[in-house]
Amino acid sequence: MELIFFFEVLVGGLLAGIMYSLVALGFVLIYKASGVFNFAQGAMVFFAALAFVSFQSWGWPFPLALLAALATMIVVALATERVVLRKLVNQPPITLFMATIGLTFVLEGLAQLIFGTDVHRLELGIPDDPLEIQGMLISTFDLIAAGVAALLVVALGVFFQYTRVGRALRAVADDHQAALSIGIPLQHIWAIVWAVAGFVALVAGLLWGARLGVQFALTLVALKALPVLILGGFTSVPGAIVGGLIIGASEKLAEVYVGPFVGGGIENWFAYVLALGFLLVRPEGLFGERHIDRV
Amino acid sequence: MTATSRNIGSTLLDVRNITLRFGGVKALTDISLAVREHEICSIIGPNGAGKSSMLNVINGVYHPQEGQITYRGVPRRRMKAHEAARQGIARTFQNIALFKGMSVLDNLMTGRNLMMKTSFIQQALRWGAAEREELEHREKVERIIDFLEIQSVRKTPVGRLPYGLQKRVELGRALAAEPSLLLLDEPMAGMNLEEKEDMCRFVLDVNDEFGTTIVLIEHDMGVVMDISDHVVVLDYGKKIGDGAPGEVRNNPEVIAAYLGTSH
Amino acid sequence: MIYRESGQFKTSYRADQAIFPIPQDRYALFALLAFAFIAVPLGANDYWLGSILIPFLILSLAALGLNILTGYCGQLSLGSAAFMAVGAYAAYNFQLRLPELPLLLDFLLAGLVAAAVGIVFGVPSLRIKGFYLAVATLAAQFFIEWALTKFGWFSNHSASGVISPQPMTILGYTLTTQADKYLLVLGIVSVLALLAKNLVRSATGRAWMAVRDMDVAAEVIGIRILHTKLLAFAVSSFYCGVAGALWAFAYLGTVDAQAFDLNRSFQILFMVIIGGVGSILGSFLGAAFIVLLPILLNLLGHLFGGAVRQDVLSNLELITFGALIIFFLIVEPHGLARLWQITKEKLRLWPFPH
Amino acid sequence: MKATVQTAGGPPAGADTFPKLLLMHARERPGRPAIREKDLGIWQEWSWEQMAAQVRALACGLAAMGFGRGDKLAIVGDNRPRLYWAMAAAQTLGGVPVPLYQDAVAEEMAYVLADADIRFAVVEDQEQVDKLLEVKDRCPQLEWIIYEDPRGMRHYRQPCLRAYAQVQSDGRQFEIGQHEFFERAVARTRADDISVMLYTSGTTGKPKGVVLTHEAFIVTARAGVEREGLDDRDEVLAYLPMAWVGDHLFSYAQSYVAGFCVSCPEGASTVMTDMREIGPSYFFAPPRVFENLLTQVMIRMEDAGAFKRRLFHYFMELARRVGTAILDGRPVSTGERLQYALGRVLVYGPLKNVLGFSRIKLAYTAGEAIGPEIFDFFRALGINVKQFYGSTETAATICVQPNGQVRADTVGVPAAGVEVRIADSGEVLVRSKGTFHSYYKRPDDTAEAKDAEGWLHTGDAGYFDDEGHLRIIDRAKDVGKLADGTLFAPKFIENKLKFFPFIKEAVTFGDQREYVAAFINIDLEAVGNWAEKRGLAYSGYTDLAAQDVVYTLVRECIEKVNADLAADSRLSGSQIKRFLVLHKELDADDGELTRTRKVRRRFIAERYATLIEALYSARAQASFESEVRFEDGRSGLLRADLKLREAERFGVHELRKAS
Repeated sequence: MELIFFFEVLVGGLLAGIMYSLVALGFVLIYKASGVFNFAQGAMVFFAALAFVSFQSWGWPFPLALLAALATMIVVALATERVVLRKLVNQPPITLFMATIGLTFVLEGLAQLIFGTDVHRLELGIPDDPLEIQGMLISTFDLIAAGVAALLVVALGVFFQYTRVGRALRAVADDHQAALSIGIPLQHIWAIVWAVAGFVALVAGLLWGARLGVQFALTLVALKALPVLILGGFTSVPGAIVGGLIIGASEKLAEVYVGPFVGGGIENWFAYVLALGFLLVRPEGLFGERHIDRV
Repeated sequence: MTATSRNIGSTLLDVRNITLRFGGVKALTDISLAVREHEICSIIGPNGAGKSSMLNVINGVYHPQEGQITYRGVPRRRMKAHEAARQGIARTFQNIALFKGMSVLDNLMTGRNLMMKTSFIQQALRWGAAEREELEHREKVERIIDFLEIQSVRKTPVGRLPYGLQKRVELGRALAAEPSLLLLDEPMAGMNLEEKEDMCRFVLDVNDEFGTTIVLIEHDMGVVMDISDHVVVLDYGKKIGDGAPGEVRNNPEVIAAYLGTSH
Repeated sequence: MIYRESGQFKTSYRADQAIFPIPQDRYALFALLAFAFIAVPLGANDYWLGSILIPFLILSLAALGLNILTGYCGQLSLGSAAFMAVGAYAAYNFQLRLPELPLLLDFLLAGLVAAAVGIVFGVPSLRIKGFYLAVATLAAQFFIEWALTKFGWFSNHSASGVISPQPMTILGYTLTTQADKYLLVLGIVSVLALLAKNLVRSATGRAWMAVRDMDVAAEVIGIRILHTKLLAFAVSSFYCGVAGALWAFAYLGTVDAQAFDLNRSFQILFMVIIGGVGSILGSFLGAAFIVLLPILLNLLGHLFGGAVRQDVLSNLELITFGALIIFFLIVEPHGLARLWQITKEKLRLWPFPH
Repeated sequence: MKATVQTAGGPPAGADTFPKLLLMHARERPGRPAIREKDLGIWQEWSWEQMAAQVRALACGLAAMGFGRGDKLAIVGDNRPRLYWAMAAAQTLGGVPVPLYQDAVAEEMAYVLADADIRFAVVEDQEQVDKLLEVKDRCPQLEWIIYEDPRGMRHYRQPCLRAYAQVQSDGRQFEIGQHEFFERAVARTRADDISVMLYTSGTTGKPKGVVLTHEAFIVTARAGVEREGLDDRDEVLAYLPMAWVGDHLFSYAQSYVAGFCVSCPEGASTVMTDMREIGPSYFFAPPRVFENLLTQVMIRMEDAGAFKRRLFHYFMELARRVGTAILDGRPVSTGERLQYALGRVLVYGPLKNVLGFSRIKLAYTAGEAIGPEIFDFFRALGINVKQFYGSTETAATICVQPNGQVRADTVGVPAAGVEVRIADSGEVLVRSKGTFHSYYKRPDDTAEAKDAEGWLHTGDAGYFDDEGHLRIIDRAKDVGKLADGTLFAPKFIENKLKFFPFIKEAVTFGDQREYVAAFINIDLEAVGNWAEKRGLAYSGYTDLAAQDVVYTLVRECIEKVNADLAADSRLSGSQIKRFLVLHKELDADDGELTRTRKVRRRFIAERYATLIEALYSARAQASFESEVRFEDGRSGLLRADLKLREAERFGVHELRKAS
């Protein structure tokens, strides 16, 4: 019984971790391609979900609302590239990071200005009945969410591996100068990457929104994704997945097994402390490369 | 001003059988060399021969897996770069590594940080000893500014200086620490003829006026043969020549490996 | 133009390295201080003192603290509000549990406690850099916020972790009016700003900047990296801690840990960015900007009467805020301090352009 | 003994030599600054008392080395306090300081060292030591070389070398056994002792050593101090060559007489910054310095924004109208006065500040004619720039412009104690206590220059105008006649040409010729800027100078000068007919200019004879081959093709019609 409970918690945590991974994936995409630490990823998730539910509440059918939300995110991505990133090219990374914090504010304000501040329920038509597997109770929703996430990762993998744009993106990630010198327009790449990140945000927004309701608190999800990034490395897609799983699982386990001793509420910081402790042992992250200072 | 007029002393730095690996790659293989006090020793070799790695080993940035370094007769165990600085080893870098956000004066003052003894609380209050210390070191730094003839830019942020001057400032920062061993990584790279001549003069003057022992990496053979007392040749991480400039120049292995390949 | 420097020459290093080597700057600063210490408390009303000037000064202090860490030492931190919280709660507990200690000593000790906590959370900076470190500082933010709420001892077991310090008493005199509190805050901020200025132009400050600009080179010239970074964390946290104590004691009076949440950290970070990274003056300019902006926006909202709904207004404020930050980063990434510096240079060279 | 009239502020009668003045100041104003040097980042300062101690140590040290009465001490280097001290030290011992031009090449130095029988030399640094060592075997009298800066001197083993600091410390030792050696030496100095020997730059022939007494310089300096009300609170910047009489008068003699402080800049590259920092109250500069300043102001203003530029030009226009009038105390309307006051806040004050002129009470210019535009520009700003006229032989001063009577084209009225008359030949003759003692070892030349009645023949041609102001037209011997007998004053024309910012140097020919022709050197900076604005590409001086548009530009300047000359009936016939723009800049290193940048007319005429002949032919093209010396000492052959062009000349009648 004890063991089954443990596994129940573990699997629940892993599945929740997948959701973190989804958000972290958005960070990684942008960081890889443009070196920008996009703090606005959480705001993008919020923006996407809010756009979708608003379209739905206007009576639009699901597919149309989905397409419209995707289109909205692409517009946001293009506008960001044009208005913010292009002007900040060649600035130090920290400046770009600050700019994305500014962007966070703009997106949050804009989303609520356009779509209102009410909390929306988001119904995706996915059943949330507990499913019993080997004596463990597991949420169907979480399983399906995990499936979607897996699909997304595969789709991204295919996109990066087999499309021209994807290969260009990888080239940019490896070496900006080289990419430029073979004639890949950096600005296009940035726009595309941000659009793809917008798409990822939309998926994450739908899943998280369905779970928590579409509300301002969604933006905080992004904060949960940050320890995942530390753990997995800022530039590694597999790192984001594995990091998410580890964070999700250990967080849940800690909450259940450690929480009661310190009065609960540790999920707010546990992931960070875990990631931090991990970093002290392995500063380059799970999948990062060991960095040698060349002097 | 030939080498003979200077008083070259006993061995200052003794490097024995150093091997340095990065992962599986051997950057240096079984290198030994000795630098005597007050001499100018040049390390030459084709690109990727391991010259910069050698300097990094000497001043403790890299830690060799095998071998022994003896400085001033004291064998050294694994040591941090800042400890090497404390022992009197200073250096400049191949790609200028100045503190871009600071003025020339502050860069040089930073070179003397090692010698500043007052606590940060005294410095915050800028009381008595802290201020006195600051002013004393300022004067020392001004002498270096004078020596390197960079008076007109002393308060200019280093980022705004032309390349040649930046190199000079970097030399100044190293000198500010009053080192006994100065490591110069391609001090004349990318300079025009006039700047090179100036830099050569400064290197010789430093060696001469302050008696500083100098180990330098340089590609310009003319310069190397002119100013060195002693030349070490590396190729693919191995030492293939060591001796007076004339000897090295006539060493067939060196000619084959270095001078033979067109650079 | 107003600078007439011809004939001002330095015959000693002491004069050449004065804080304000140009006499005009010195006079202007004295005038400003006289105005702030004498004219303001006499002339300003309680709204100005209590709702604008006091928070402005306290936030300037916090921004100064962050600027030491981020601007001078190059270590990005997203947890400065947490160190303010430490300072606030520590000062409260010193006052509560050791009532015989004088108030200023409470503040000093609170700062030291914050510094100690800062050192603990600064340790990872040896191994990790840049954004990794920034994220790590979030751990401090969340952990401290949680700990202060979770453990009742910190707030003397008050409901929901709220602390309400006793009125401030210095040498038997109780500070009651806003003007009293203002003068206390102004005094503390002035002294700490002077100390910070001294520090950044001394060997310590140069070591910080060296680590910021080129850490490998810094180590090679003998600077101990960890020691230097930890000192920056400690000093920075000390400033934030004192600011936090003042926030609780002189500004709000009653405060809970949520007053020092992530948004406060961001607010302070913005002050540094907009004011100027690596500038003491910038910390003040940035704080003034961030404190005054919402007031200005509100005023504008009122100008349009009831035409704009409150929630729309708050969203507009959010957008304006974000947009302004982006605007600043694009137009002048070095902030208001750089603008001031450029203006000053222009005035010194007037009528020449450069 | 003559009775000297004592005036307030002046030194007592007893202090009639420089060493005595030094001791007097050390006594009367021991703590006041005497000399400053920007060194190691700050202004190192010596008070009169400290300076006296330094001079004392050096004088004793020199005495210990055997320096004595009548010995010559060469001084070579930039303006440095220690070199100025060497002057006083030599004078104390009854010796004669001989400052040399520090940028002279070894050859030139060898001549002066030998000619002046130099026994001791005090030099600035290794560079000068090297030069002296190079020629030492040709100067048998030279025994000791004392160097100030020990940098790089570590391995010099020559026995004749001694460090300045060493000499001073030896001096302090030496004095221990010799009670009040210094005071006794100072007391022995006499007003009619030789105080200094200054070598003329040698516009013609070899340089001559001009021997001057203490009295000559002190009388002249005191006249200036009293005339202009200078005192010990004044500040000057010593930046002109020490070998030049102007520097000796302003940075040495007048400082010793009035007791004011002299500041030495850090180096040649920092003079502008140092000038700004010091903000001298009393300033002396030859016209070319003012000209360079004006050019720089204009160029820097070009880069300013539209608003600032308009503001600047508006107020400069106003200043040109009323500024000089206000300065001279002439009536100006209240409205314009108010505007000028506004201009002072917005433009004049800040401009003076950035140039370092904020505290100027008085500025002098001399040595050459100054362009009226340049002169008016600075006066309009409210800077009291005045011209004076003098020469090495007269301790620098003959005529000075009194306040309120300042004009660009005269050199003022005779200074106090100076008699001036114009000889029948038109040459200016001078008699005063300030005139020189003799040319060293040249009795014939001395007799030729200074007649039995004590009248000095200046060699300049000039005349007094209706207001009693002296006007100088040219060197008397250079004034020639065209073949048809028309008066031809080359320098007068050349100066008019050089007043154009585009023209840096001009040499005119015409003596015994059909017409006047000219060589032109363009100003690379000004013309370069002008060309850049027009998108004109050029690779360097030679290329730029040969461009047709540049020829047109130069022609326009020449024609303006021609129009000017046409207005003067005596000179109207000497308008320029043909000209060429030289392919290289005239250079002191090539012997074409003197070290003070005066044209060596005869040398140029010889060297460029082929080009001159071409100017007096109908050819439109000429080529010239010359040997050039490169900086590293090598030489090579340079061939250039030059274009020859004509300029329009105006008849007096045409001009009347035109105007």
